[in-house]
Amino acid sequence: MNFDLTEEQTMIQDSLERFVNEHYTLDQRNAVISLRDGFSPAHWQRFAELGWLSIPFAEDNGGFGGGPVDNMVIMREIGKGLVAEPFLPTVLLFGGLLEAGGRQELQQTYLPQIIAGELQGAFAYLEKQSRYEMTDVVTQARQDGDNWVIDGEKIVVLNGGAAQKLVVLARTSGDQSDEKGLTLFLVDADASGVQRKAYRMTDGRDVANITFSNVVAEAVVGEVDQGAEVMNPVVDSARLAVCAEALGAMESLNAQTLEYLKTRKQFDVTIGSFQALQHRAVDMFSATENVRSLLYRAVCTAAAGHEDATRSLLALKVMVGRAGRLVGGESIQMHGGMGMTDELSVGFYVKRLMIINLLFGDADYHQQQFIEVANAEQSELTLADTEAA
Amino acid sequence: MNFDLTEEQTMIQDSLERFVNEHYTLDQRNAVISLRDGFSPAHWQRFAELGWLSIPFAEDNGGFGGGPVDNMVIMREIGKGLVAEPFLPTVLLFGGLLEAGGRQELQQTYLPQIIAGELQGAFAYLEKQSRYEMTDVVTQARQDGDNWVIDGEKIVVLNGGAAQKLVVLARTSGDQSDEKGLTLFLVDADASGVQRKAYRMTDGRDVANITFSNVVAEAVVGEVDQGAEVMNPVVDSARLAVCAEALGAMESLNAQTLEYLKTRKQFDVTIGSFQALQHRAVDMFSATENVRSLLYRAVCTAAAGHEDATRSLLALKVMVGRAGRLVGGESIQMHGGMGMTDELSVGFYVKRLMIINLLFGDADYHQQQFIEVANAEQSELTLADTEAA
Amino acid sequence: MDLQYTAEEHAFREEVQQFFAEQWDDEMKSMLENRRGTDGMKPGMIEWQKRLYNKGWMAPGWPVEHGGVDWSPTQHHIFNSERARVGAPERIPFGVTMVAPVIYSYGTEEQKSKFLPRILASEDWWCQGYSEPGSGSDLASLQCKAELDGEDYVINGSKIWTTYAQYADWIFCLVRTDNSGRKQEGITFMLIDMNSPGVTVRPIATIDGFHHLNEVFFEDVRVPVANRIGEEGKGWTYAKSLLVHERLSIAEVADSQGMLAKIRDLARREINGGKPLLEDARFAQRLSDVEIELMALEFTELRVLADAAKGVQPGPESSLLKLQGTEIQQTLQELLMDVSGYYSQTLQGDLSDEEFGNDYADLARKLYFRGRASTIYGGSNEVQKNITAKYVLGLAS
Amino acid sequence: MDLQYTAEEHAFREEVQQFFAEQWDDEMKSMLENRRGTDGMKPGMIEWQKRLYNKGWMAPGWPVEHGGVDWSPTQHHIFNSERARVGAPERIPFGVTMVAPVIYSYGTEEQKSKFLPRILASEDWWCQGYSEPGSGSDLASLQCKAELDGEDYVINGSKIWTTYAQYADWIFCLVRTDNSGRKQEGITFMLIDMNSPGVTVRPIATIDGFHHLNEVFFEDVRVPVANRIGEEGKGWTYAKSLLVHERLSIAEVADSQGMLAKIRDLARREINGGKPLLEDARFAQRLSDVEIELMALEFTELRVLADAAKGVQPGPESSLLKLQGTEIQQTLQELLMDVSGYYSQTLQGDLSDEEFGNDYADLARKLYFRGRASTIYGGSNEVQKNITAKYVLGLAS
Repeated sequence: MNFDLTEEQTMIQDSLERFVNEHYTLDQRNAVISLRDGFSPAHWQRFAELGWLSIPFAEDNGGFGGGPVDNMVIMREIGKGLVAEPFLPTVLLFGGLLEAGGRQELQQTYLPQIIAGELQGAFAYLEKQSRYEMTDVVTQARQDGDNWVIDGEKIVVLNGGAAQKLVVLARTSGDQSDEKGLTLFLVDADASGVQRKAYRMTDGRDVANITFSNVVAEAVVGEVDQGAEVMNPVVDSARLAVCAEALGAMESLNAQTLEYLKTRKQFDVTIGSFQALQHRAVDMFSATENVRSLLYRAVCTAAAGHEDATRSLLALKVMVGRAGRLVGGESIQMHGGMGMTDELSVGFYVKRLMIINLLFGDADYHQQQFIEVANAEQSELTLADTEAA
Repeated sequence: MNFDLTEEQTMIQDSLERFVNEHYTLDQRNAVISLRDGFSPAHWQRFAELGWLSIPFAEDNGGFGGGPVDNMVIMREIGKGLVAEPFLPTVLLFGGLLEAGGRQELQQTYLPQIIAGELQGAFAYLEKQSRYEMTDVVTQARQDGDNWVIDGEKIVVLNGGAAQKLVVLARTSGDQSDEKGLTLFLVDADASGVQRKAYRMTDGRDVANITFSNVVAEAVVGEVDQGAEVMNPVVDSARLAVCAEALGAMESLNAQTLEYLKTRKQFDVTIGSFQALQHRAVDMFSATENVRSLLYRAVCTAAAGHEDATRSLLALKVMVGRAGRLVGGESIQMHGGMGMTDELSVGFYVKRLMIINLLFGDADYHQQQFIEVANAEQSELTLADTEAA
Repeated sequence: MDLQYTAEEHAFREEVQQFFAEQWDDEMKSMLENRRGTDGMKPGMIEWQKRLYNKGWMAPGWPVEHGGVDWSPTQHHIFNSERARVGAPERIPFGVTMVAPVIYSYGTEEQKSKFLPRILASEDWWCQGYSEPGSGSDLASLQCKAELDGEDYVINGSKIWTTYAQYADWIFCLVRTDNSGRKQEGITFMLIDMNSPGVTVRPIATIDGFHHLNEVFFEDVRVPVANRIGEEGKGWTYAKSLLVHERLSIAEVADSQGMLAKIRDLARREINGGKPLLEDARFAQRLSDVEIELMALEFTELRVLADAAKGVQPGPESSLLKLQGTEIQQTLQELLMDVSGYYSQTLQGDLSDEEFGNDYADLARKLYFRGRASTIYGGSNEVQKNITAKYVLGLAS
Repeated sequence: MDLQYTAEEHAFREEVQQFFAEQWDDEMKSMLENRRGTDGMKPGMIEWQKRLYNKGWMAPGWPVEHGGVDWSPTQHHIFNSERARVGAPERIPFGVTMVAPVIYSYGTEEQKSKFLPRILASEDWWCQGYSEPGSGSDLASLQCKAELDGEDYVINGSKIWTTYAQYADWIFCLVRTDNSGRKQEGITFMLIDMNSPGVTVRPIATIDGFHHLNEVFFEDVRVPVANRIGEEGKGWTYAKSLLVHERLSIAEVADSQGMLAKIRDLARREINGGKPLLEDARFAQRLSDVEIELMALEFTELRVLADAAKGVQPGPESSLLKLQGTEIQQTLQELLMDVSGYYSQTLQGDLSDEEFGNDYADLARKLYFRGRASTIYGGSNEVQKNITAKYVLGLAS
């Protein structure tokens, strides 16, 4: 049992950290965010050159063959630096789905382009009515000769403005909320009948609402009606990834807040000498360590295919939501008026944590699922066991 | 609009306060508790002489004609002093049911005895399986000629050891949890077939488990199958009363804890000078004031027959449970090791608050009911209303 | 104990209701229900305050001789509850509630006749210059300097967190005229024309996306001695006495009640997994938690009000109004965000509600982020707890 | 990153499991599963510790030459997890875990050979004399006095919160031998025979109804100089170094996991309104809240363990083990009380489970009330937070 990174993982971590230090001051980030798609194509190219875009993909597909730990390493640094480039939507979601879908021709065509930094992708799954139920899908796909034709609307598509290709979740059979009867389609983002309205999330990242009117899909990803089977593990892995990102963001907020507590003076002493603020700083620290521990738990159990992996991931996502809110709230509060401004990065980290809480379902949603999993288990102990001497 | 007591109410309050000051030091209380029935018959006689036992009853029944405010005044002082005498079970529950039942012969026979301090009573409603559902009743009553014959078992009957007469809740029709089909019976506590096992609650008060085997009831209280209609308002009024008692207990814990914070020294300063403890003392104070405000709300709406009375009472009972736990827990914690001992009264107050939380259903139970009532209402505002300038 | 209004109070409530029914009309609503920010807000607020003025209700708390109405505390409460119930805004406080009491209490006759009528008629927009970049909760450490030079003071320094300075005609400031004694001494209360040469306003971008905060710089700004309130060096005393004039409704119970009702309605409408969010167990629990606290706070406010109506000092519970009120507001804002789901973290920008897919989240988000400030400004909740511990609970500092 | 045990660790776990399967037998269970208090506990604990002794596992943390086993941190963890899983008690710590390391680190050869074998074989029962009525969290302010008189020290004073003093043969004490310097100086570490003339034990009645706490009085108690540990005046140093020997499992994760599982089982059995309590939305939420925290704490403990196994200093997260561990325990105790309903506040007395109507509430209540102490003793959680803020987060005190 150990929680150490391999030498390779440490190298990845160090190189990302260096990148962040050089390219992600608040001013630099504001400049990146103000670009057309909310990120820097030059940075993206650099990611490709440094090999980061290849890490999650199998060696057979030209990747590095990384696993949950490698993704964690990358996403934590992305979280620490508030990096805006679309690693999550393009690599983990879009690329992850193409890889998981198992169709060799798609893998061979597109994964190298992703790895080379030449292709931006997105996963279009949310709909106006779906809220956190990913299987609540009314976008329809119907067969028309050899083609699949898609009609419907997707919202809050991450990286939806920049994406050249989309994976679209559509219903091919079943009722509105059935898990069965969903199919994933590869769609060209500029195909006839695709309309995009791009806008921003609060942390500056690019999203789009996309309508599909008689859009002919380029290919089926995976099998017809079996979309959930491809999607679920990819989304679980994305859940892990955003939780690692959240840890990085929380670490940064802790560091910034501690620094402020140690330097900001009021009533002639540093505010960090007030016991009430000290105890709350301990609470922030404690919340952050809880996230780290559950992240290690979820990553290790996922990597080992352990039976506790699902429960661990659900617990993690709940904790990320709750602890993120606590850490974010306290960071703003302890920074006082300055925490309310866009002149510090505190607010942007807080917003990123709030977005991560929402992604793939918020804390309450995941806790409901956790309860179902946890209470389904039978335990074996008797109360006498709890009697200490 | 005012929250003042009348001159009479202030007199009642003062006389109870004097009684507590004279007769309820911790040592005196321990002596009272160690008596056979967990209270002092001499004190009870004094209560009668001072007229306190008459207060809730209608003037027609020889009472003072008091209402919710008067009950609040009495019970709050009882809570402050941790008074052990059975005002709740004998006067408010047993007496309250006889009065609410509306049978003149019972009222005329027994209420004067209660008021004179000559009769101890109890209300037997809980069963092993019922938990907080008061209507979950399997104790059966069947008609046998002119008689009603009762079979079953009741648990945690407050004042069950000392009671000479019981009001027993039994099922006369319907299914196990139906609200309809319940009937209240007056039963002599020494009637043939009644068996009592007396024990104590954690605060030293007397309770009993009582089995009924072919017990012939003395009378029906109210109407057959309509027991819930008699019981519900009486229990609501008892809920209010124990919440007032809780406020008194919380006030006492606040006062004791503040006194300790101001006198106990560690590291050469009073512990009350530590900011973290100060803030927690504010939280205790805040919780106590919340209870007071909701108590005033519930009492005033009950007295006025206001449509908000039910929602207010439910909110109050929830808050009493939550705030009582907070105040109790903090009181022990801030008293340090001393808070763990029976050498201070802190622990007894905490236990009384925990009992009050359970009486007639705990905080979680009441919150569930609150949610149903509150969410049934339709509101009229639009969001634009919430936009301040 | 008794909740009833008197007959007079009932009649007053009817008058208030009638006023809102007539004056809080569609024109007003369309002027003030701008959901995309505060930029269009100024003309609407002035129009609304003029309607209050025309009714004679712009400044009910002022002495009658200056235009006040001599309402009882209960009347203030009734007015405010009805205002919140229909969703009308509160008056912008800086002029009518904050500087005016200082002017009529400590100002010269010239100052009173120059400033009070214009405040009453909403002809001047005021802002407040207390905080400075270095001062935070320790307000008295302020450094913005005023030096006497002939008939003028010359002001140099800056003020921060200045709400709506971008709209303001005047700013009332605490400035330092003496550095030699205790920091509370040597502070002077000054009224400064925002159009004076040397005054510049820098907007502060805030996490809520509204433009409401600013930093105000003073560079050799000349202010006539006639604009000084009272004596030099007594400014701290005047400013503190102003706190007494703070409105009774500091807990904003009525506004929170409106917010809560709205959240419930929206949670009934939002569907997750085929079920209204309102029936989600955890959501329902969280909503009821705060509802119960708000029900308590409502009566805490009424208790304070009842004391005020009797003319006696409010009890210790009054110290909790701001603490609990702001915490409840933040909880409600959080719940509204949670109801909004994904939409709470997306910037609607130019998209119509239809394109965006939601008609309330944009505002919900702004309210949430702006609400973070409520536990920071005006004495952070930490400072409030210190004060309560010391002055209410008697714990040594 | 990897969760797997090595082959050796797997083998060790099997050996531990086999030990518990054989030795934690019905006889042991019936001796120690006494639900009505601690009074019958001593013989059972001694028997259980003798079984550990016979296996050679009574003091695995000691140096091998004194009877220790040189387990790795992971082995300690495995042992403790399996112990908690079957519900066997921890060793009584005062002898084996608390005083013994001081004796083998700072004691004379005579002291080692006199005391250590008897501790190992559970022939002496020890208790701890640190706290005093006036000292509380400020331990170093202790006043119990030892004055040298020929070959003996004469002890006068008292110790409080002395767990199981009523069973003890020996007590180890911090006593004051000098009042002149800093309060941490002038403290001496003393071993005192409880049978010495002048020692009296007063039971302290506690809110949980167990008899575990006592006050111990010393009136002219003569203690041979030979029973002093190390040098006079160095007792504080020895006592502090003892903290290093504190067990790794301070968070008691495994015990809390057992408790949680039991709560879930009972909540499945308890019916309210026709529905198991486990399906009650709020209860399920509260249970899952603490379950998630416990899952986190389990891995925090493993992280500390992994560092210890590598022989490196544990990271800052180790400071959270006690804080979070005790809070989780208290939450679980609270939930168990809530499951017990009315029964949690009734004293079963002489009633059988059948007459009483419940078979676990009596113990639940005792655990709950005793558990209140866990955030007070051994450095209150407030003090823990101060320490964490200062030494881990680097905030000025």
